[in-house]
Amino acid sequence: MVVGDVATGTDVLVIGAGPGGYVAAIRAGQLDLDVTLVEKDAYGGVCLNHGCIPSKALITATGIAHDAGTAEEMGIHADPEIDVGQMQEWKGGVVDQLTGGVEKLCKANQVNLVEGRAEFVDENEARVVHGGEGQGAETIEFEHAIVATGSQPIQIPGFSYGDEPVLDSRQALAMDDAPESLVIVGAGYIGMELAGVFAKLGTDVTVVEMLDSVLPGYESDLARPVKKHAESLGVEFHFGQSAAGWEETDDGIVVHTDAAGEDDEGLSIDAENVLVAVGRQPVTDTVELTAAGVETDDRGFIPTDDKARSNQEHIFAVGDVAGEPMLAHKGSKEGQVAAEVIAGEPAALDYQAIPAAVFTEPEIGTVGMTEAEAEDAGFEPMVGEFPFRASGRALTTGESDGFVRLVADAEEEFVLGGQVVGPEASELIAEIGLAVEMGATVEDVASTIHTHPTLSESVMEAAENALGHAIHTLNR
Amino acid sequence: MVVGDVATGTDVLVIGAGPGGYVAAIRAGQLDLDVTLVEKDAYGGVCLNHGCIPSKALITATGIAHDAGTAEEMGIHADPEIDVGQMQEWKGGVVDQLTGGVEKLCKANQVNLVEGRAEFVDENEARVVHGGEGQGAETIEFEHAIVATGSQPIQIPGFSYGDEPVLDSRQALAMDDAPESLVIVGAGYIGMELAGVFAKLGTDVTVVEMLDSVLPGYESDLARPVKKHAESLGVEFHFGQSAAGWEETDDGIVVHTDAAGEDDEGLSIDAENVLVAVGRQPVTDTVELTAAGVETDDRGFIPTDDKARSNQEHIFAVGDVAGEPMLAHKGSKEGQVAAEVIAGEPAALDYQAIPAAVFTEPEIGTVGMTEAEAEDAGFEPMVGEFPFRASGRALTTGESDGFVRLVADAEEEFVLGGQVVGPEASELIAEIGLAVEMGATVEDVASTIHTHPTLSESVMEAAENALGHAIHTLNR
Amino acid sequence: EPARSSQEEATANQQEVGSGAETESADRERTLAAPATRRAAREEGVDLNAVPAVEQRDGEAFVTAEAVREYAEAQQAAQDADA
Ligand SMILES: Cc1cc2nc3c(=O)[nH]c(=O)nc-3n(C[C@H](O)[C@H](O)[C@H](O)COP(=O)(O)OP(=O)(O)OC[C@H]3O[C@@H](n4cnc5c(N)ncnc54)[C@H](O)[C@@H]3O)c2cc1C
Ligand SMILES: Cc1cc2nc3c(=O)[nH]c(=O)nc-3n(C[C@H](O)[C@H](O)[C@H](O)COP(=O)(O)OP(=O)(O)OC[C@H]3O[C@@H](n4cnc5c(N)ncnc54)[C@H](O)[C@@H]3O)c2cc1C
Repeated sequence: MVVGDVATGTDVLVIGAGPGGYVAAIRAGQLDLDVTLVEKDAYGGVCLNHGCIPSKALITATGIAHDAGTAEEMGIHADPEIDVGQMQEWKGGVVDQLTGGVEKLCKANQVNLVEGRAEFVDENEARVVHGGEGQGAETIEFEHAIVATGSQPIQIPGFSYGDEPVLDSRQALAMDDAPESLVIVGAGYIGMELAGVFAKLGTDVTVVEMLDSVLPGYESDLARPVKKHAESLGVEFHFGQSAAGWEETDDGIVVHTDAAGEDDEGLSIDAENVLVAVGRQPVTDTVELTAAGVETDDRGFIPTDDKARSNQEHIFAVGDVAGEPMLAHKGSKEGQVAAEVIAGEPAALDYQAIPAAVFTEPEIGTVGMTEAEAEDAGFEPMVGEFPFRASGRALTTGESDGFVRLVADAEEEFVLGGQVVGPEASELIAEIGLAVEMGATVEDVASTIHTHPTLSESVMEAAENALGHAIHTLNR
Repeated sequence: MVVGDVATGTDVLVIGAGPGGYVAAIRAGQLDLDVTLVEKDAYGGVCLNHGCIPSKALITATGIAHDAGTAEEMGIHADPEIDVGQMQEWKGGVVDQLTGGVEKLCKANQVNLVEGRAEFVDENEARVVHGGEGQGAETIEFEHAIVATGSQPIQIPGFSYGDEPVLDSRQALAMDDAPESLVIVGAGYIGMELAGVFAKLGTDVTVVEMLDSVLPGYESDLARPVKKHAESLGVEFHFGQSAAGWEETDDGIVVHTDAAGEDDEGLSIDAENVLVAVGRQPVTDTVELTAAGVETDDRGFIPTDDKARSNQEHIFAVGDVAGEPMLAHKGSKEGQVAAEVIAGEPAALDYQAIPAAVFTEPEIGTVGMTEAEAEDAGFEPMVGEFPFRASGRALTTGESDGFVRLVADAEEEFVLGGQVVGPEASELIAEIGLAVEMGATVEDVASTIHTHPTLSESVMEAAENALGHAIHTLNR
Repeated sequence: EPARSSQEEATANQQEVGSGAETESADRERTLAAPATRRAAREEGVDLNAVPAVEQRDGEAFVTAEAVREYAEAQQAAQDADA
């Protein structure tokens, strides 16, 4: 029996409860808009359930074990055993706490929560399709909609995520046992973060990358320490190789690759599993965009303006579905702005910089412009650097690989960006980000007293180095 | 035989090579001044040799072992053994690397290094007394002098640091074996940092504090999580008790205390050692200040103006000897300013805020005004808070005690200060410090995109909370 | 709170430089300025509270280093004209 369609109305319909959608919904609720948030799977989206949070939980936990197991020099003798199932349970608890929190926060901000898949019927109406048979559909009339349907892993020919030995990042992050051996296809940030996790769980990891380095897109001096450290964990790299297919063998699988170079040869690598992490693509096939007249670009993203509006004035798109960089905090900012614009506030996406972090060992954090980007943008950049090996705090943690770099305009001296590779890089870029947004100069950063002994002193010293008078490094 | 006195001249004589003095000397060298730095013991002063660096090294190392040993919930099973002697060796290596670095940096910046004790002969002359017999003295004529003689632990009646069971922080930080049991007199930051170290080394720690809480001087909601965590490590506290004396017993010592309250009774606590950490006092008895006409205040500090000048126009004082807060980075700032003023630069001690960190578990970090201080200064403060238990990053590290608080002016909304207790608090205050110095408003901080998932997002959320629209916590 | 109150020395210098100057002084009680701006004010010998604010930051006058330099130049020009 089909239950008859129910029709309701809402000021703002938000589709998808990831960090783009749920933040939009909460902000809309705070601004006294009548808001309905529809989610088909789990509150928190990819980020909380299968991305940022699970990966960081496993990175930290395996890091704690690994650090203690490799600190003999510090006088620490330990041989930690990891119960991967138990680690997964703990991780699950963290995820539950956060997704439960999202649900509570939505309710506390008067967001109407609807479970199901929303698809547009026309420009002002959507249908919510509930899972399961005979559940009928609910129709929602909306004044404004915010599409926050996120992204999904790209699947490459020859590797179907439906096949058991083939994993996407979500499946890899949910394994109750570490495989003996793992081929990772793609040395982007997801591949590299997981390479570290599995290597620390004792898995033999081989990374296959089409291009010629890890973390393509990051400057080579940032990527280099990450590769070096992964190698020290036993990770093997093959560059200029693209994964072509896999077959079962007697005791696992073999992954075949094609060489990019004419003279090179393809490889055949034995493993228990293969993780494909070659990038993500927008999710738009769940939502019937065309029914609402919303256009996408040739990569499937919904193009938006600086108010997060799609080509349809009253329909917004935020988060991964709205384009690069596909990062949670970018989506959350867009979500806030979309809600504020709908509420008539003078909001816009007028930020200077979106920071990004890679939670490898060492971590990478970047915000704003690199030196090359500053040049391309017409600046004459001045650069200051400070190596962590000269940082007292870094030495006391035993992690002193890497450096802080600040890029500024040589003439006016305002900070244009920063790049950090090293301990807590993900946190250190917060201050640099504020400097960029505030139009702070390197002198402002250099003059701000920083606590001793901290890693953040290195930001100050990089600023002083740009000015030619760092204390703890030579000023060349 | 006494070798005849040698006389040299210098633009700038710096006395003491701690973070106040060596930074002053390096900056003076960078400014092309002829500078002579005299140090009687070890380059780097208390901070590098016996304070900041050794304590942070041991805090981090014991933390690595302890974290791994208590992470069963995360699926990590380890029972780390700590070889304290080996840990000390590692710590020594870190110290050597840094003090060696200081020496190199001084030389690279054309600083003349002189080993010995400097004492003033008159207003423009000092004598350097070398250790050992018959070594003679060198006389240095100076245009300007910078006194950076630092501080030393206060000794209390009944406890002489010369007696073996009685330790000052320097001795405690150098122990090759952890005592079975330890009484710590004083629950200030040094006492509490060391309580954590020894508790994690397996020592039975008892803390005796005259006042009624740990970390007097910090707000109670910052101190409370530190006390709670120490208790969870087995540390016992006795408040309202002051240490009166100690005696040897058959198998160690017994420490006697006097109760502050009339109705309370004193205690007798058995232990192997007693660490006295009740505060520090300026070192001026090494340097013959009166010969140079330099005055001190009733606590022995050298009063200085906003150029770091003493009552003598051409003699400066920086670091601990120049007064509270006795923190390395305060001394370094003063050292820089003194050198710049001497070089004729328009420098002054015009900072808004000196940050401070306590490296306990959880850490505390503060910068600028507390709410009460803001009120006292005539502001009507607005406050925003964010608890780490709502932070995804904090949960993924297993450390989610504590919070970030921002204090701002309610009318103009600029950030006046911040207090953090929780993971990486010492690093998180860097951004808040920059906000304070830049005159940033809570909206500036709230609008700056922060990387997900990081602890620094909590600073942004605290700013949003101050504005009444945090996303991840309720806005009450 | 040095940056938000008048800097005595800077004020003294400014009175010297600016005596008889026609450049308008903003004469505020409190000014927000970044560290580099404070240094620029010392360098130019001007009182931050006298520099016309180029921006209001949520109501609070916010002075930039550039404004400090412009103000100093104007003061100098006025003084030169007087002389
Ligand atoms: C392994 C991994 C690690 C990552 N680590 C980080 C990191 O450290 N930092 C970072 O910033 N980013 C990280 N990311 C990226 C981050 O997860 C995404 O940028 C973020 O989740 C995007 O948020 P979103 O709201 O756009 O979409 P999503 O989080 O993808 O959420 C979209 C939601 O919409 C729902 N949905 C889709 N269609 C419909 C429909 N028609 N009706 C109802 N619901 C629908 C989905 O079920 C989903 O819950 C990581 C990603 C992965 C895979
Ligand atoms: C256990 C402990 C932990 C600490 N942790 C921190 C922390 O985490 N962060 C922080 O900011 N601060 C910390 N401190 C405080 C910090 O060590 C001091 O603030 C800092 O060392 C002060 O620097 P200074 O240059 O003024 O003096 P000092 O570092 O004390 O150096 C003075 C130097 O002068 C030399 N000297 C003295 N008289 C003469 C003379 N007549 N001739 C020649 N040389 C002379 C001494 O030998 C010494 O080397 C800690 C202190 C201790 C004890």
